[in-house]
Amino acid sequence: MKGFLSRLFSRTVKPEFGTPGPRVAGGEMPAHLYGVIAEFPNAEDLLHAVHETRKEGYQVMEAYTPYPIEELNDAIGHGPSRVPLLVLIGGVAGALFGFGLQYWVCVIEYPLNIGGRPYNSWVSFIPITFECTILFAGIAAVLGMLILNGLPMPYHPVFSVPRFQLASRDRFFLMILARDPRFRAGDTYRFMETLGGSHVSDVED
Amino acid sequence: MKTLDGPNFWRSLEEYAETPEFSEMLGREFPRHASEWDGDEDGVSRRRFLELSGASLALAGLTACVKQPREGLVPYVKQPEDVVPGRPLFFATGFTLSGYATGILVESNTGRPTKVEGNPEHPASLGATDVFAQASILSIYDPDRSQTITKLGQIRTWPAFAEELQARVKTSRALFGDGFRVLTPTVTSPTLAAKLRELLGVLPKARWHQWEPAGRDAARAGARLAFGQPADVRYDFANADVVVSLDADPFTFGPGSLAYARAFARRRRDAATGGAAPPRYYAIESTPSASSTLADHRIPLKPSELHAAAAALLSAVSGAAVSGNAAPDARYPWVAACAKDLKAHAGRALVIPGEHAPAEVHALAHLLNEALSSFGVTVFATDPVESEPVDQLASLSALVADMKAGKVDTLLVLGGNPAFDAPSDLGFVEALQRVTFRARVGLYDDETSQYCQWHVNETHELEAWGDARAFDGTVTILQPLIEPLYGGKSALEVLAAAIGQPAAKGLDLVRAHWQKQHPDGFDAFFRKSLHDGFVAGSALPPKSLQAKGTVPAPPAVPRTGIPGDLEIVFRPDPGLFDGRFANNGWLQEVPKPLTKLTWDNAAHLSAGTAKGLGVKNEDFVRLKVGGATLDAPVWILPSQPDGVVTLHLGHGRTRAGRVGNGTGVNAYRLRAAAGLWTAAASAEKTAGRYEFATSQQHFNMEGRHLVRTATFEEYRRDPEFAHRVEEVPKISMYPGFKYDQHAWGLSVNLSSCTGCNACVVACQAENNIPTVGKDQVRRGREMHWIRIDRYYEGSPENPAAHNQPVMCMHCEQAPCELVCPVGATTHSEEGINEMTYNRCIGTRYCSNNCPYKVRRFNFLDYNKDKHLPVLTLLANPNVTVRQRGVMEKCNYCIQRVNRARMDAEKENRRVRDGEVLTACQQVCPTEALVFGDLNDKTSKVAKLKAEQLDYGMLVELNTRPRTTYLAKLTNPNKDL
Amino acid sequence: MSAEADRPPVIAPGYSPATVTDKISAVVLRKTPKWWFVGFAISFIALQLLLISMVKLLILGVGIWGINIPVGWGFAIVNFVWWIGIGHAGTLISAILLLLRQTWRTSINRFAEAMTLFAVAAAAQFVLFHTGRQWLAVYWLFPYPNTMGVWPQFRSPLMWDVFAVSTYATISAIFWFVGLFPDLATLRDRSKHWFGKVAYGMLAMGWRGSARHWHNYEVASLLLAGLATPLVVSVHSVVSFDFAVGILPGWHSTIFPPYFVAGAIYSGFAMVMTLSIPLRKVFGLEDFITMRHLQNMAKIMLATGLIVAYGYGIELFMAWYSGNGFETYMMKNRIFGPYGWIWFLLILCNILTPQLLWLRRVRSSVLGLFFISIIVNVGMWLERFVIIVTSLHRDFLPSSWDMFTPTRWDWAFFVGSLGLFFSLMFLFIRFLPVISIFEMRTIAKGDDPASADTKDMGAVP
Amino acid sequence: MSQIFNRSTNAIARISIWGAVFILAGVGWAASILNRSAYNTNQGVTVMQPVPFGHEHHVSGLGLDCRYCHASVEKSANAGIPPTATCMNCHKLIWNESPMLEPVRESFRTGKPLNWRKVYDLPDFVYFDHSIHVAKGVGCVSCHGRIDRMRLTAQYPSLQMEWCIACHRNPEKFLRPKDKIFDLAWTPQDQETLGRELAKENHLRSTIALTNCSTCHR
Repeated sequence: MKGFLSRLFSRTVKPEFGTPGPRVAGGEMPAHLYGVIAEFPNAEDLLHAVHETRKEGYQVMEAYTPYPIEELNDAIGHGPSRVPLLVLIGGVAGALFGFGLQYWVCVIEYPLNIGGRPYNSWVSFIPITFECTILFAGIAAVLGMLILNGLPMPYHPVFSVPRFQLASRDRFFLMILARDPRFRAGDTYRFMETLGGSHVSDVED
Repeated sequence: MKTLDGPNFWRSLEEYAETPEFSEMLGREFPRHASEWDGDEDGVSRRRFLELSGASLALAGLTACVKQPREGLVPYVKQPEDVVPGRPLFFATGFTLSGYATGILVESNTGRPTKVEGNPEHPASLGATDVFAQASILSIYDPDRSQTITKLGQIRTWPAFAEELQARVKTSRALFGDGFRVLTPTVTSPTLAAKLRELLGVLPKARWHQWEPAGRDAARAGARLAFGQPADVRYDFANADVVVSLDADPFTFGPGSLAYARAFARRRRDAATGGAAPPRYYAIESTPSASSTLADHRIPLKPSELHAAAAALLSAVSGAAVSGNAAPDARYPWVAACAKDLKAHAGRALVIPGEHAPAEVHALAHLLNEALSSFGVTVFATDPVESEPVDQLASLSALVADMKAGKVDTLLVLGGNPAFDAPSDLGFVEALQRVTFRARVGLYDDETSQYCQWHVNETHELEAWGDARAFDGTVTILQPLIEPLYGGKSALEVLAAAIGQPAAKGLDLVRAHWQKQHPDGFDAFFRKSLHDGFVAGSALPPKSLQAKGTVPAPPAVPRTGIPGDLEIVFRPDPGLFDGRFANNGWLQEVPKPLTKLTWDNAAHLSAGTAKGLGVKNEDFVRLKVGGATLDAPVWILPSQPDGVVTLHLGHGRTRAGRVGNGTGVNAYRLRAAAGLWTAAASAEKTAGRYEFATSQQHFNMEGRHLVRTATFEEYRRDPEFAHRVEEVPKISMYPGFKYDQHAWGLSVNLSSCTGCNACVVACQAENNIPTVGKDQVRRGREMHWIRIDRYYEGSPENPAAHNQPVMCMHCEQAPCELVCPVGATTHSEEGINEMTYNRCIGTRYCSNNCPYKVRRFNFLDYNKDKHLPVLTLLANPNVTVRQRGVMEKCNYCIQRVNRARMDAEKENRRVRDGEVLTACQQVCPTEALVFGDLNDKTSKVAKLKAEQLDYGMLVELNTRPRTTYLAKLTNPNKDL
Repeated sequence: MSAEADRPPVIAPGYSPATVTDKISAVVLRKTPKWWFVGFAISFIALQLLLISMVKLLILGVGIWGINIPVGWGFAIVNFVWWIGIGHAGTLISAILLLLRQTWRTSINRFAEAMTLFAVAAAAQFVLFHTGRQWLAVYWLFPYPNTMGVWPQFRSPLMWDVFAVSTYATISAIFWFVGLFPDLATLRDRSKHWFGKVAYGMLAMGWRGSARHWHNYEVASLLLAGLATPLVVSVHSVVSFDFAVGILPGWHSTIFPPYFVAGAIYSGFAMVMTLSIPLRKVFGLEDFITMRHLQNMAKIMLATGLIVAYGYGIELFMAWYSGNGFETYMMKNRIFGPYGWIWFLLILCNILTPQLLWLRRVRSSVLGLFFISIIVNVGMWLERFVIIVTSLHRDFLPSSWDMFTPTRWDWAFFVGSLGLFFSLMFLFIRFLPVISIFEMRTIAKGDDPASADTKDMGAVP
Repeated sequence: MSQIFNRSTNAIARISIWGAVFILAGVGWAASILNRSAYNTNQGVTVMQPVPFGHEHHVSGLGLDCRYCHASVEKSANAGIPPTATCMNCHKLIWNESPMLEPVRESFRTGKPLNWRKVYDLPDFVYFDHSIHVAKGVGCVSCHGRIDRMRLTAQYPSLQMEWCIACHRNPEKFLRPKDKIFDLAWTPQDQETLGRELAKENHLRSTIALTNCSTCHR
């Protein structure tokens, strides 16, 4: 709960959950620096750049693309998504709720003789049980996706990058975060320039 | 249901063969269009709608949260001992129709009469009543009843009238009452008669005239012809093995009909359970009657042939030469067989002349009964029941003549409505206007009152003291159930005023009269008579009279001379009678027997006649009788004799009230003195179409085994015949429920049901069922919880008719309950299919899924009229008045069941058999409906359901109905 | 591949992610065209008619309709089933075709889903308003602990309906909104006006299109698709239970669930066709919604249409084969009874006309497809009328048979529901991208036209 | 591209989303409270009457039996409100000057009934029957509380359906011996066993039967 609240009111923007927590960064790094970003013309270049960066030993980075690229997630070293787990939990909860409600009402709380059918007409309870399962699972899927993606987050440092709006058009970006233990302000900037990307720039926090 | 090759049932000629007419008729139903937007039938005009539209949405949201204002609680100041708040009281009194009384018990809830029941002790009721008695409760509260005394439309006080009346009496005294006349309907009331005679004593030359539009002149004249003296006859069907009706309607019309129906039905019941031989009933009639649905043989005849047929029958029975030839009349092949049957049962036979048959036919009937030595066994002659048996037509004609001649200066009209129902050619209304002082005592400010300077608003029967005789002469003392709602005076009190006792109260007058008869121990006598509902031993003793004299000559049948002319037959309306009940919504809406028409009367024709005239249902025919013409819409009626058109009297009122004005056509316009019940008429098709509202749209049984019939012979041969038609699933997916307390059920005997509708109206009264009006009936939204389905079987010219009362079947595996999303209809542990109005949200799914379609829905706010304070008084306090948007249906009178169970439990016992009577059962003259506990093996209903005749409708659907039917048995003559 | 060759592409050559993005977002961001106001005005007037009718209904009761005993359900339920059916195409396209990796869906799924939402809205109001006491139905139909201590009756198909429809509405809404995320972000980044930025920005919730975003996003949408697929099947099955669970001849039939679902998809695609044809015209999106899409949809219609035909056939066969007198009569009455002409009309619209789609010439004629789609819509409405009204108006006891005649208020509600649907539709096409931009980017990826068509374009099932 | 939103909006966004959830839950909770509140049910609300009749004084004080005034409680659905005459039996003699009782005397003089206001006002579609409850061993106190301690009469229970069926589901919790029905002060030693015995001996109907709709609604 405490973690939740702190997240809720945190002034500084943390990346999505699941990324490694902040480490002790190099002293000479300016506190307000969030990361260094570079722009790429297409997915292939971006992927290549990511591999390079990983080879270089960087861990905490983010790639921005106009459309999903399957390989990217593994390349960048993010684990598998935890959405499916949440969906499973939601579904099971829904099923239990759906049938439980009907059984409790029709057998325990207020048994009534309805057209001579038994109190526990489980056959008739199936459709509602099913619908509840779907409903809960679906909601779990969306909320899970939002939470795991750390949304809503209308403000994010990367939005200050002038060319970033092209990320939702046809440009590809890679950003190494300042929190990365290997991060050294000057070096990283220079390293980025070697990746073949254009418009390398610091991202202020 | 494997095969559907049942008997070929059908219900109207259109479908007998799916003719173009039929498809055309359905086509007609199609463009039927609603007009809610304009027009007021749903009570909201364009303007009102706009007013309301703003509020409405908010309203809809808030209905649930609005806090009800706190109700008041008003105790008595001094409470009468016998009153226990919350428990009804029953008072014995009488209901009179054209003079004759039926004993009734009226339920009174804290001073409000709310329901009429039959008086089981009373010979004319035996616990049953007819539709009219049931509906009379509504008339008390009718807001259209006249509520003040008026003179030329100006409101006057009672003293003012009394003074003027006495002044008239004083002045005419000088002339020994010359020119002073009183006009009444048929009078059987001893007190009223005495008062009239008292008046005539004061005014020797004054005269008392009587006029009853549906009167019994023919019967009186017939009796004179046969016995040479005035006499009445009454019948005992219990002893009758063979019954021949000469155009009679013994079980649904006339003073004794309830008792007759009961006796006849009992005979059939006994026969079915292996008792005595079943009675046989030949219905020879000029127009189909409700009784004839019980007939074993229906023989349609033109009214003009009735006499000849009767004569032929007589000659065949007695061998007496009739009108020249003793040879059996070739025109009536059935006579021989019928006569043989009669002779075979001489001494156990009975011939009944119809109330509307000509006098000569009555005489013939008496002679037949004489020849069959039925007198003293099945027929009893007595002195006339009426106080003053006169030829009322003559009486009225004389009055009119005198009025025309200016010999009448004072006319007191006590009840009746002659301006509307007098023979059209007498010119009653014109004559009336020549009378200087005209006073009318009546329930309504109606057609007659409009021509009288004085109108005195009459008290309703249930508001006033009085007395009357039943068909057998038994006297009933009528006591009021409630202070006159609109003030008013009874005819008795008006007469008293005329002879100088303006302050006399009805009670005192009645007491005074009976005190004279029973001077000693009067109080005890009077209290007992009131309590019992009749004066013990006041029935008229049978007299041994000899029906002698030669066969009377046939009555002259006037002919129009036009080729292809018709004979017209007038009948009192099954709902409105002679028109007096026109403003009674219940009687307007109750579907008429046989035709199922509501809110209308029609010119009934046989298919052949209709074809001849080139008319279809709902076309107009122009009927001409003498000089008078009338355009009437056509309704084709099977087993109507060819060449006969039947019109029901009583419709077409102009001053009946908001309900009764302008329904149907006024048949009295064609009814001349010469042809009160039948006349020669000509008919031709005229332009225009009419729209009838029938409670049933489609009439073909499609060969489904809904009504199951057999003859007694077949039944004896194959007692299981009723179960040979479908497969009843014995298995169920579900364990089902055990009903180990009570298990309520209902048995309906199709052999007894005459389709008289008493149950329909009784249910309406008991369960606060609203009327919906003609337009809504047309849309198929009538609300009756019981309907009486009617099917025909056999040839379209003269089929057998079957009645089948259908109400909720209380299925143990009810399809309706399963589909209700909010559980508003559930099953009680006593097996009653409960309808919880306050839980219903009105999806109508239950009705869709009900195979019997017995559920009724409040499509609109049909209880608007209940908002009239006076009509709230009518409501049964033990039954919820349903809101708009709520489903409702028969619930086996759950309020009665609960009351009985609670009473029983308070005494720590089970409910006894017969302790719970459903409203329909209680009113049924033929005991066709029996309700009770199926778990109590000794109960009547349990025994009935054990019979082989017992079958359930649509049981192949595995609904397991609690309401089942006893197959219909008939006893036709093999020789026919 | 030869067959592939002569099929029109799912996207016209020469589009890159950039151009796709600009072209589609331009539709939203450019100023409102004249015809939009006209169209919206008309739909909005129809919507007012619905509101007036509702007021009238609340004042007087359902008696203003033509319903009676025995025909307790009339237009209201006919319309309800019709709308719910139409809704199905949306979910089907976005969910099932997604699972089947049918890339051609990408250019139609967005407004198909929107259509689903609005159709469900139009249907849902009938569920409430057809009841006699709407002010109670609105909360008694939901299970919640109340002071009466009573609960809904869960054995009733209507109760199943309540759950199915509300679940369906929720899931479709979620699915639709999720699909919109990246595009909202796109619009946020494209819009010049501050209000646009803020509005779309808020809705986009700060979507950045990071690798993790996309990953969770893909997984979530795939799962949603997986959930929505059985849901969409269940919903119309449940709707069909309203009838199949009843004992009426003409209702009580096991064929109903599959044949209702097929019918739903049938009408749904017809409606998508009806909408997309004018849409691509006025917005000049012929390059994205190509003949390929129209033809694929036509083929699906043909397929589902045949399933429906099979359903009718089975009904006829069972009526004869069961030897059940009630069934037999019901069928006889359905065809030759007073409503027979409607049945023949239904066969004409639903079975005969669509057979034209066998012809390639018809399939490649936009106008032809447009009219056929409309005819099918009408046909499917008639089908529901036949099932509901003709079964009800003559059931077991001939004595209670009666006719149903619609009143002007029946029609008002029908037209009004159309108004509701199209009003929402117009708002949608004005303010949200009618085509999923980011998914279009995936198939327009690579600048060379050839690559546009290299990905598997999927054969129609 | 520049920032559209301020840093703080992140917090605001999250708070508003989670807040919405809590607010909805809160509204639902408030509604259920309001629904059961005295405002809605009139539970415990004293009703002003034309005459400030005090049960406390008449029952505890003078020891009148309930049935002296509510005469039909054992015979009928209605317990019966006493006619003015009943009041006057005593008040002819005592307090016959008291201005407080003037309405009673006036009613007696003029024959115009006293117009009391209903305290226990059930909906019209509920058919409660006093006599059967009394016959089955349900005491006055179960529904009317310690009315003998009420100066002015107030509605003791909520009278909501959940309250009714709570008893109809297990009546044995409330049953008492015949002679203790009208004894408001009496409390049983062992209601458990007593209730079960009484249920048997008074032939109480099964819980199913007692919770059938038609038991109270018609």
